[in-house]
Amino acid sequence: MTTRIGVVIFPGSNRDIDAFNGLRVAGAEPVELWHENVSLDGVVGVLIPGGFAYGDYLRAGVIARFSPVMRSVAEFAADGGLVLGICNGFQVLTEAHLLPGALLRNRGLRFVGRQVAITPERLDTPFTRLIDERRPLRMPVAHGEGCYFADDASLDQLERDGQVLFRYADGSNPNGSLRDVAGVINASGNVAGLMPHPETAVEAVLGSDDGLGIIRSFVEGAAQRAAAGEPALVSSR
Amino acid sequence: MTLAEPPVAQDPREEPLHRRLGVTDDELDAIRARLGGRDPNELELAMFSVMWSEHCSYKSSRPLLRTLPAGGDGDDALLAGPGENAGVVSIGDGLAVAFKIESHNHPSAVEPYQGAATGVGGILRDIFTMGARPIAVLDALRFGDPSSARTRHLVDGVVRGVGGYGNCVGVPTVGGELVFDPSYEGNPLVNVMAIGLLEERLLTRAAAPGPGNLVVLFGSTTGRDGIGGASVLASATFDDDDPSKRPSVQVGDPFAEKLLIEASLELIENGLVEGLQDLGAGGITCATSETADRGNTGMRIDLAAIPRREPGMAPYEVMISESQERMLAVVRPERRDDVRAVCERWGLPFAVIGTVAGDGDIAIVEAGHEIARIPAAALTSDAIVHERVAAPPLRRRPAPAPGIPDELTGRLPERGMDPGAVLLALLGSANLASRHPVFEQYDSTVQANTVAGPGHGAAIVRIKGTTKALVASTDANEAVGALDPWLGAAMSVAEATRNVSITGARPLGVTNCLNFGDPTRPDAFWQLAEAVRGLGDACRALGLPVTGGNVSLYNESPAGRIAPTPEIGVVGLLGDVALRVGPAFAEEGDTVLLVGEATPGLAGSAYAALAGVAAEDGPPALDLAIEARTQAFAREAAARELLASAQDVSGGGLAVALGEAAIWGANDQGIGARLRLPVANSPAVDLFGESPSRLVVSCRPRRAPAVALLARQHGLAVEELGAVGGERLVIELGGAGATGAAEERGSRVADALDVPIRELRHAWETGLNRALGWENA
Amino acid sequence: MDVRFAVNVQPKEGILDPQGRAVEGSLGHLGIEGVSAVRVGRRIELTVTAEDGAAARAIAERLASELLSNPLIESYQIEELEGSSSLVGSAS
Amino acid sequence: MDVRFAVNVQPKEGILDPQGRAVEGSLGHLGIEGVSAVRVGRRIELTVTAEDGAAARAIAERLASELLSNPLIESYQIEELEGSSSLVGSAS
Ligand SMILES: Nc1ncnc2c1ncn2[C@@H]1O[C@H](COP(=O)(O)OP(=O)(O)O)[C@@H](O)[C@H]1O
Ligand SMILES: [Mg+2]
Repeated sequence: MTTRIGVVIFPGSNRDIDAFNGLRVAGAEPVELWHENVSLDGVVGVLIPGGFAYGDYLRAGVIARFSPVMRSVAEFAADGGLVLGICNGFQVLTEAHLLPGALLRNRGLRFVGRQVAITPERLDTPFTRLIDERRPLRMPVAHGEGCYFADDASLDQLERDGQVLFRYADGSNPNGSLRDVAGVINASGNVAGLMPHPETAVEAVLGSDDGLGIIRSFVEGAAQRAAAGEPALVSSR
Repeated sequence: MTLAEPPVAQDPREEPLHRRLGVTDDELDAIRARLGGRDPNELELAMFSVMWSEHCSYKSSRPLLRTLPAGGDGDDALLAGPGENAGVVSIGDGLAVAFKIESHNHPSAVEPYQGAATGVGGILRDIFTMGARPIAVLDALRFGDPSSARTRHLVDGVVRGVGGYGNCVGVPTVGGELVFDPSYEGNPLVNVMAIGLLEERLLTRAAAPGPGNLVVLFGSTTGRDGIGGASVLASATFDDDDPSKRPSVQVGDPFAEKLLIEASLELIENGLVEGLQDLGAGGITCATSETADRGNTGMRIDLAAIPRREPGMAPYEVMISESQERMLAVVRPERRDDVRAVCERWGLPFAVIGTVAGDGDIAIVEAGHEIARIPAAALTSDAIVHERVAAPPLRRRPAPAPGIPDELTGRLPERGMDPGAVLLALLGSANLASRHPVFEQYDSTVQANTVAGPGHGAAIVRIKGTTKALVASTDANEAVGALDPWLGAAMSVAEATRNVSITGARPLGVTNCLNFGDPTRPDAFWQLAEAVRGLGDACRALGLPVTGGNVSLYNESPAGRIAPTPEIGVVGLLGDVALRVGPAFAEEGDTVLLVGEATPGLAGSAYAALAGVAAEDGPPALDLAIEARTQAFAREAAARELLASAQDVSGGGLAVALGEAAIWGANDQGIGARLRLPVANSPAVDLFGESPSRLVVSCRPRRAPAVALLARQHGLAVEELGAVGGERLVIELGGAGATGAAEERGSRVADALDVPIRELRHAWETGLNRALGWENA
Repeated sequence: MDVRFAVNVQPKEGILDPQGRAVEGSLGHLGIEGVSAVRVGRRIELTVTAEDGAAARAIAERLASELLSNPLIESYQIEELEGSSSLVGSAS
Repeated sequence: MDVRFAVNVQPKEGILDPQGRAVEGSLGHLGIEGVSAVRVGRRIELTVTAEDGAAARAIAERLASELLSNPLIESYQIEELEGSSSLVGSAS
């Protein structure tokens, strides 16, 4: 049986196309979760894709947080379900307080679309378990508000607790993110978000398939959880 | 919509209304003739004035455009050609590609961010109106001096606008152009090309068939935006002359556009619409009359049913408003609720604004009274056509720049200048340096199809579920066009198609955007006529249809007229994306070959812009038959998997082509080459000249004989230059042309071009930021 | 003397305000009713050091019109803050 | 009753404000001196229809705190406009 992963569709989502493709390449069956529906349709994992949910005019991700589907996603996460937010999805998760911190406008005040390299900080989470080794992974970024921010004390805490999941590799921080944070994971280890696009970097013909390890980890983690009938969690360090 | 007409009156109050609207006395007579002899009322006159503006009617260019090859010569793959919102070409597997290029020059000059943003929005609507999902955008931009404050303001705003819109709607910007030339100082060019993919069976026409069908408007509400854009309405004040009440700047809402894309495609996929038309220039007037005319029907429009954003709008304002992000659909009465449901799902306002009629007229009704009635054809297919006068300019060549000693410049490198220094200067120049500071502000990867984005030659976008890919390029050679508009246009077609062919793809068709000056001036009209002739000649020689395009005239400012700029967009099909050939050197030891021959003529080249050009020099010649064979060779060599790389010689000449192949080489690590170039003309011409129909290819050494043989079989000259490898680009100059120069050379000058790749890369990567003062950005 | 100003920049009447529309569109999800005519603009606060109040305001004016607003689509308004801050609505 | 409010949202003290810095950076080009401490925020104007002024303000408060600002990085302040508009600094 294939693993059914929900992809949340807000009006204005646009990397849903990439998410569908990435999930399929990783062997999963993507399922559309329309923003106005409360039902998660029995999926075993949720991916919140990139884009400009509701136009993102006010502040990236803020309006999406109040949509019906996000209430269900929050419950799903509280039950230990795996939730991955990419780019705009990451912004939505921070606005919804499912992940710590905030994403500010890029330091350079311009949209940045280019290849970056990110390094996984941990390989023992459901989002990174199938990554071969801790080498820089190449994948695109494409965002205007990706500067990760939290105050110093919070950042210290996140680092201590192993909640920094990805950092931009040396010299490739595209947006001024504090401490080069590219992605974080919540304390209970079942919700993660990152600004770069692993779901796009899943085929060599597109320039890189380094993102596949992340998507496959997520899919497999969700499948295991479904098989076990319970959340596949890692304890925070 | 462009400010398409020349200003008319000193004191608008003293002019009759039609002139204030940009309608000439002759045109008013022609309008009367189409109304059975009666005078148009104010509303009708306003409708005519937008529809008969140059932008909507093509009244000056239509006779010229008829001469272009429009497919049909056995080209059954063309599903929709000029006259439709976009050209559509079949690509097999039941799929088709829709593509078109369009200008938004004048709005971008006024408000660069919104002008460019709405330019992207407009061309995307042309694509999804046909039933195609937009999959790629290319932006071709032209500005004046990059060091001027005004240019910097425009570049910044335009680039942000293209990105702000394209990034949000989720269509990758995969390529384009950025050119600086003094002629654009007062009049920048913003041309945007969009490409869409559709299932052939979903091809949708912008026609209004079936009297009794409903006319539905969905998307944004109608406000006062853009009023005054179409003709000279800005100076026509009707009753109210408070300009603050008539904002003419259109503001784009990419979020609304994204919803419009999804809703429109859903309507089409579910078979809910009989016809679909986007609202662009000319607003509701244009959309209703064009669809009715194409459907051989008419329409009865209920003015009060049109949802508005502001109170107190006059009928003419509603009818010609260019509010963005709106669509017109023709719907069977029984499907009305289904259509409404789709619009509601996407949160889009929906209104039935009228019905299709059988009488051929556009009738506007307000509170039960008919307030306007015009034959649909009079506004569109039967709009006025002007036969303009063309006259070549008296002086066709510019004088040499002051202070440039004529006889020296053509041979500059050997007059004490190191060719390596010239190459560094060219690679670091505003027009040839890397465009990454611009295209990194774009999302070039969304949709997970981008195989080759902006940066290294033509863009390649794969088609999911197939082995195929689309390859696209935009090009225009304004510098040669300024000297010879026929040649400039033909060279533009040659370069754009060549960029596509060298990847291995077969060009499918040509779209174009003709950016020219005031057509009522005979020398400007001559430029347009010559360029259209060049465009047609080149397309015929290459066996390609012109699938559509756009004309932007009156590109003049107090600073002068722009250089003739026929912007060419080409889409090609690559049968197997795995066989694509890139422009970069691949690995150490590969053999480098030059296919094609340099011909004399430096005028119009980047080298000439840098070093000046001898007064008697002209641009290089173009032999279209050789060009066709060169491209056929490139495609065959790619299909037979002979090549490791293929790069064409264009801006900056052979040296720049080699420099780029080296900088981009070995997966962007950079890899050098050690070459020997037999100089046939002079070092300047052979190294930096831009004569067309030349390729730099590389291959594994054992394949070199096959490559050379194939080139000869295509009747092309071919020369083995040397091998890839090392960390420097070394080009030794040999042959007859070099010998003569050597005598004058003296001892100070290097025998060869010899530069570390690291230095080439540095010049190339930092050049644009330096030119624009963006270093610290 | 130092004077602190706020420059409030709003989209002009009649100019489409996609941001305002997006906010209005989202109110339903929040369960908020009765909110209309939302316009989203910018607010720039800055301190001007000048000879006197009039000179300071002249500088703020120039900044507002030349740099902080786009006269084609936006209008602005200058507020003097600091001493006058107690006059504006309650701060949270 | 209808009450028009402005919600002013500013980056909190200590939060990076690259836009503010960009404004400061471009002052030189304009030949403007003596401007400092530039902070760039948002200003949202909106009309609330409610029973009375207090109810209207409560709605504005909720909007401001839940939607229009992010407490982690921004602070807000609500102004009542219209009738109360004479309270804000002089308009240009
Ligand atoms: N405005 C732009 N937007 C996006 N890409 C651009 C832009 N300008 C140039 N490019 C990209 O930069 C590269 C170099 O452009 P150009 O020199 O015109 O290419 P070529 O010589 O292959 O025709 C191409 O890949 C082109 O698509
Ligand atoms: Mg080019």
